Amino acid sequence: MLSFENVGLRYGVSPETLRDITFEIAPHSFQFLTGPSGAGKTTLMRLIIMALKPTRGIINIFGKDTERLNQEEVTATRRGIGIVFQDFRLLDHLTLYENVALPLQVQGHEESSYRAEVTELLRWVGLGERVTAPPSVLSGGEKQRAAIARALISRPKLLLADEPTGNVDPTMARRILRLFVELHKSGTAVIIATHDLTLMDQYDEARRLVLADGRLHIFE
Amino acid sequence: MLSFENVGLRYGVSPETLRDITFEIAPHSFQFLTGPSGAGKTTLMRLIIMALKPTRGIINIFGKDTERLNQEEVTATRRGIGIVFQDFRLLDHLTLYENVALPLQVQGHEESSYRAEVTELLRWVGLGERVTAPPSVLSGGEKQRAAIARALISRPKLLLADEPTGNVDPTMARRILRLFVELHKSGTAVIIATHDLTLMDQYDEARRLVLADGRLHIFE
Amino acid sequence: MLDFMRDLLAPNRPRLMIKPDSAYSIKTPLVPANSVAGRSLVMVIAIMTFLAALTAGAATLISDASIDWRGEAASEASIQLRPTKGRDIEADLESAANIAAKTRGVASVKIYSKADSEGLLSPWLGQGLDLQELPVPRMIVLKLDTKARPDLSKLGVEIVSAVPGASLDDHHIFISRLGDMARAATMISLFIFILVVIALGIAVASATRAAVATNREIVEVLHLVGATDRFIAREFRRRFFSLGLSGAVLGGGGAILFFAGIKLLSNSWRATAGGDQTEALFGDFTLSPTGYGVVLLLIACVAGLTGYLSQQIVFRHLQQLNE
Amino acid sequence: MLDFMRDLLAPNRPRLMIKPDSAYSIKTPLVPANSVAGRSLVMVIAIMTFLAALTAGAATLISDASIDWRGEAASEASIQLRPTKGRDIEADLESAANIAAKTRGVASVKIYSKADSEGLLSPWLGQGLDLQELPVPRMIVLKLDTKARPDLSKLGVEIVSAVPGASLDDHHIFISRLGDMARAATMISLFIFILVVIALGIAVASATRAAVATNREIVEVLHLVGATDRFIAREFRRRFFSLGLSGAVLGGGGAILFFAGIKLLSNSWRATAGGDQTEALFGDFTLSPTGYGVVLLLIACVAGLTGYLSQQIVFRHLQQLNE
Ligand SMILES: Nc1ncnc2c1ncn2[C@@H]1O[C@H](COP(=O)(O)OP(=O)(O)OP(=O)(O)O)[C@@H](O)[C@H]1O
Ligand SMILES: Nc1ncnc2c1ncn2[C@@H]1O[C@H](COP(=O)(O)OP(=O)(O)OP(=O)(O)O)[C@@H](O)[C@H]1O
Ligand SMILES: [Mg+2]
Ligand SMILES: [Mg+2]
Repeated sequence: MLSFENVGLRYGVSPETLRDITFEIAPHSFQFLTGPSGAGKTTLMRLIIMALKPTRGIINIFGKDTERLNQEEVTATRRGIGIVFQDFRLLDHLTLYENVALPLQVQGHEESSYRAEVTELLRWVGLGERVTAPPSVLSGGEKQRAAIARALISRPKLLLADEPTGNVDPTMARRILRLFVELHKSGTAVIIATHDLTLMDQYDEARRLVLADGRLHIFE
Repeated sequence: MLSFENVGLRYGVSPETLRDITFEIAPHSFQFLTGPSGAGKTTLMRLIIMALKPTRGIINIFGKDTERLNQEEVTATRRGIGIVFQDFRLLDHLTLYENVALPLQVQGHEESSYRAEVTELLRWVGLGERVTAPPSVLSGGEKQRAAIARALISRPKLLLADEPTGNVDPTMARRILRLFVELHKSGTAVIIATHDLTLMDQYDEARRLVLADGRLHIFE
Repeated sequence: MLDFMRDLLAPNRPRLMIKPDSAYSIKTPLVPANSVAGRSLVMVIAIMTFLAALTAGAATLISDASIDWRGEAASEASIQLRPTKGRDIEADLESAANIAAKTRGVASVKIYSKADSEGLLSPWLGQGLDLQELPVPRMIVLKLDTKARPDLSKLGVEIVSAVPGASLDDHHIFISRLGDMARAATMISLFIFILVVIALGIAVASATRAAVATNREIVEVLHLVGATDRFIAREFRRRFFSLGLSGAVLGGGGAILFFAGIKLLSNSWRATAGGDQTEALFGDFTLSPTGYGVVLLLIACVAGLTGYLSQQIVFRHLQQLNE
Repeated sequence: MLDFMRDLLAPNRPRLMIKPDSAYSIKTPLVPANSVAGRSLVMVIAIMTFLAALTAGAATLISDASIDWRGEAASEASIQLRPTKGRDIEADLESAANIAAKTRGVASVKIYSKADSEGLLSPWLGQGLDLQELPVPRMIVLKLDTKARPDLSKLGVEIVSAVPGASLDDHHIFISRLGDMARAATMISLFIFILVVIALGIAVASATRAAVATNREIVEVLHLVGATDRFIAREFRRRFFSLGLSGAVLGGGGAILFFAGIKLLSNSWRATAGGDQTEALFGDFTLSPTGYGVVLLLIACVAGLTGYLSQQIVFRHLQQLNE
């Protein structure tokens, strides 16, 4: 459902951040993306959601070449992807509830059709008491969990999570991993960028994609 | 050098986030502050740098009651504290170099007196090549390391680091911990808020302060 | 509800504990309603609209006043009769007045008596002068129907042929001078109005740009969570249209209140000499329906402009994000 | 250099690899120089200063013009002599003119000939009238020294006692009417200027507030890394003063250019009737030194205001942070 072919990316005039990246993500698969800080994990995810265009190479997503998508198709494709940003990117003027409901709201769904789901998901990530709080008053971990909830709410075909447990305690991290695994089992392809070795050890069945020096190494 | 006496903190009308917190930080000491997400670690640090006033109780810092400090004394006290924010708080319109130099610049030091130090510190945290980059183009881990460099540059008497390794790889985390330990050995009191058990295990001599349910438990 | 989650949640948290659905709902607009930049935009728009409405009002006042002046002058003509030896001037006056009265488009005819005519001359000849012996010219004043002006040149010929020594003055020199003056005044006020409208446009554009810039993060997030460009632009247009409308109504309404206030004040001024002068210049400061129309049009345009600009700015930003 | 770091760094990274110190340095101002909000603030300030300078200029133009009108009227007086049976009017004129010429403060004396006087009357009596037989009053026009005006009432008495039938007209009714009118015009333009200045103040204040709001994060960070309130407020004042100055210079300069342009244009207009009228009303559109002074003062005030406001807003924000 997602494939990179000889993808290279260069920011401005600096040397290539990503070089000859070639890999495939199968539907219903689960993988960790790891590598040292600054290796290009976030960059890779930005390529997948088309927030960034590759300098060279071909990215195919849901069977389509991203280069050839028009604007509507880009939006449609994005609606199939859930993403947890490393820096959360919650909207401070909305409540937590509204933030999490955002992907469904912008798709034009009726609020009554997702209200229960949103509150339940927030409860599951431990934010049941903070539903009406604005993100600005949340702790780091709480923001992170809200960001996770927002990525899950639209039941994406592909989930990208960028360092989703960097700000939560190990118990909560396990709980979140369990959520991702269940999501994966229910049919979603999952890519989790993380530095957390303990986390990765908790789910051995996952593929590991390791970025280093701009190249990708895959451990099945 | 720092003591809390029966400190309580309540945000708005919610139940107390911190309750009857009493502890002391000795000069030249090293402690990890831990606890589940949302326990109040960041809140505790904000109390220490006086970004927040306690609802009750007494906070003594560098021998002075924070309640009684006037504005100049607050500033003077802050200059003795270095802080790594959980969300970095780098200024996007400044270069990395300027960001790290900021605490010295606002103290009115001559630039020539710290230029070498700033660049060397940036090199030490692995950002030697990015000195003139603005923070907005950095990866998560790079931002975190820049925030650490900014906290260290003024050789504070007390260092507060809020989740300083949440976005870096284990190797870099070890390197950063080594930096903190060396700083501690050279005379600084260090408080590191973290969820990272692996990190804490790497330095057994540290005290552990554990926040849970608003109360503080101390393990020497 | 994600199906697997039901199981995960089930054991320790019974379904009943969940708050009723209606407890939470989406109320906040996606583009923040009450930011500092938004309020500042409203203030800037209000002020610029106020000033533009003021100049527009002043322009219509001046042009209305000049129409008054010209209208007054144009609705009159006069026949002058110089006394000639051997003719009965009173009879000549009568016959000239008769000819004029019969002409279509002449509304009324008034013969000035000898005393009236002397009164008109006295400022120029000095008060104490004994005019009895002077052959003072006599006047007939014609009020004209402004909607169906008579053919004055034809009337002039008729009168001269019937009454030698008579002449018809249709004030055309005076009217054309007044016309030039009024045109100049109207042009100047129109010019200033255009200047202010240009300034308004620039100010609104740059304040809108600044207010949109503070929401750039929101654009990006909406974009990445799957909102279409059209959806985002529409949210912005709607929000900024309402900001523009508040500002424009505030400013335009302020201007209308201002004119109302000035009218009240001018009523109390009227007693003073200065007040008289200004009233002579500007009429009684009553904004005409045209004036109100212009102010209302201005309000609509400013609100529309703000909405349109914000949409364009957001679209351009989205295009940059897309490439 | 933190001492322990030297050791840590030492083995694999020799000291020589470090770039020369001067390669990096602090260049960026702590308050961002070129933000969208900043540029928008400059535009708003420029526009408001332009409009304020325009009204100030117009106010000085009008008051200058009215001083001209009044000055012209006040620098003249006239002696009127009505022909009386049995007196030689030419001799009377001579003696009245002599008395006037000898008076201190009368700069020049001109006797209007009979033809001149008839010319003055003809528009009122009709062109073809034969005035030979009429006892047309005669005039002497006195140019007065405006700096040392003569005592006209004394002069009047002298002339009347020497020449019966003469009267001195010092135009004081006309002057006082003109004075009322000029005062009214000046008051109106001053009033509008004040209105625009108030609008300017509000616009600058709210745009400054918005621009400061976008930098709130910076205030907080500076505060927490140990900057004093004074330091932060000074940085903001300095930055916003320069923003205000750019805006004010842009706007004020624009207004000065505008007046220069209008003057050029008015020179080419002068041929047309409309141009004549406007020139009669407003002089030749030359901004007086006072006008330029007001514009310059305005520029300084606006820049100062922007700096002051930003400092106050930041101070208030800091106070909130402190408590
Ligand atoms: N917009 C940008 N312009 C220039 N360079 C950039 C930009 N964004 C990222 N980079 C650089 O590209 C490299 C890879 O960044 P990226 O964010 O992908 O790293 P990462 O693997 O996510 O690291 P981390 O684990 O620290 O988050 C970094 O060196 C970063 O400085
Ligand atoms: N400004 C605020 N207003 C109201 N509540 C707040 C505010 N800031 C924090 N809180 C709440 O106080 C609690 C403690 O927050 P704090 O940020 O101190 O947690 P933390 O221990 O740092 O958590 P984490 O590990 O997730 O960063 C959280 O539940 C948070 O939602
Ligand atoms: Mg990253
Ligand atoms: Mg925290």
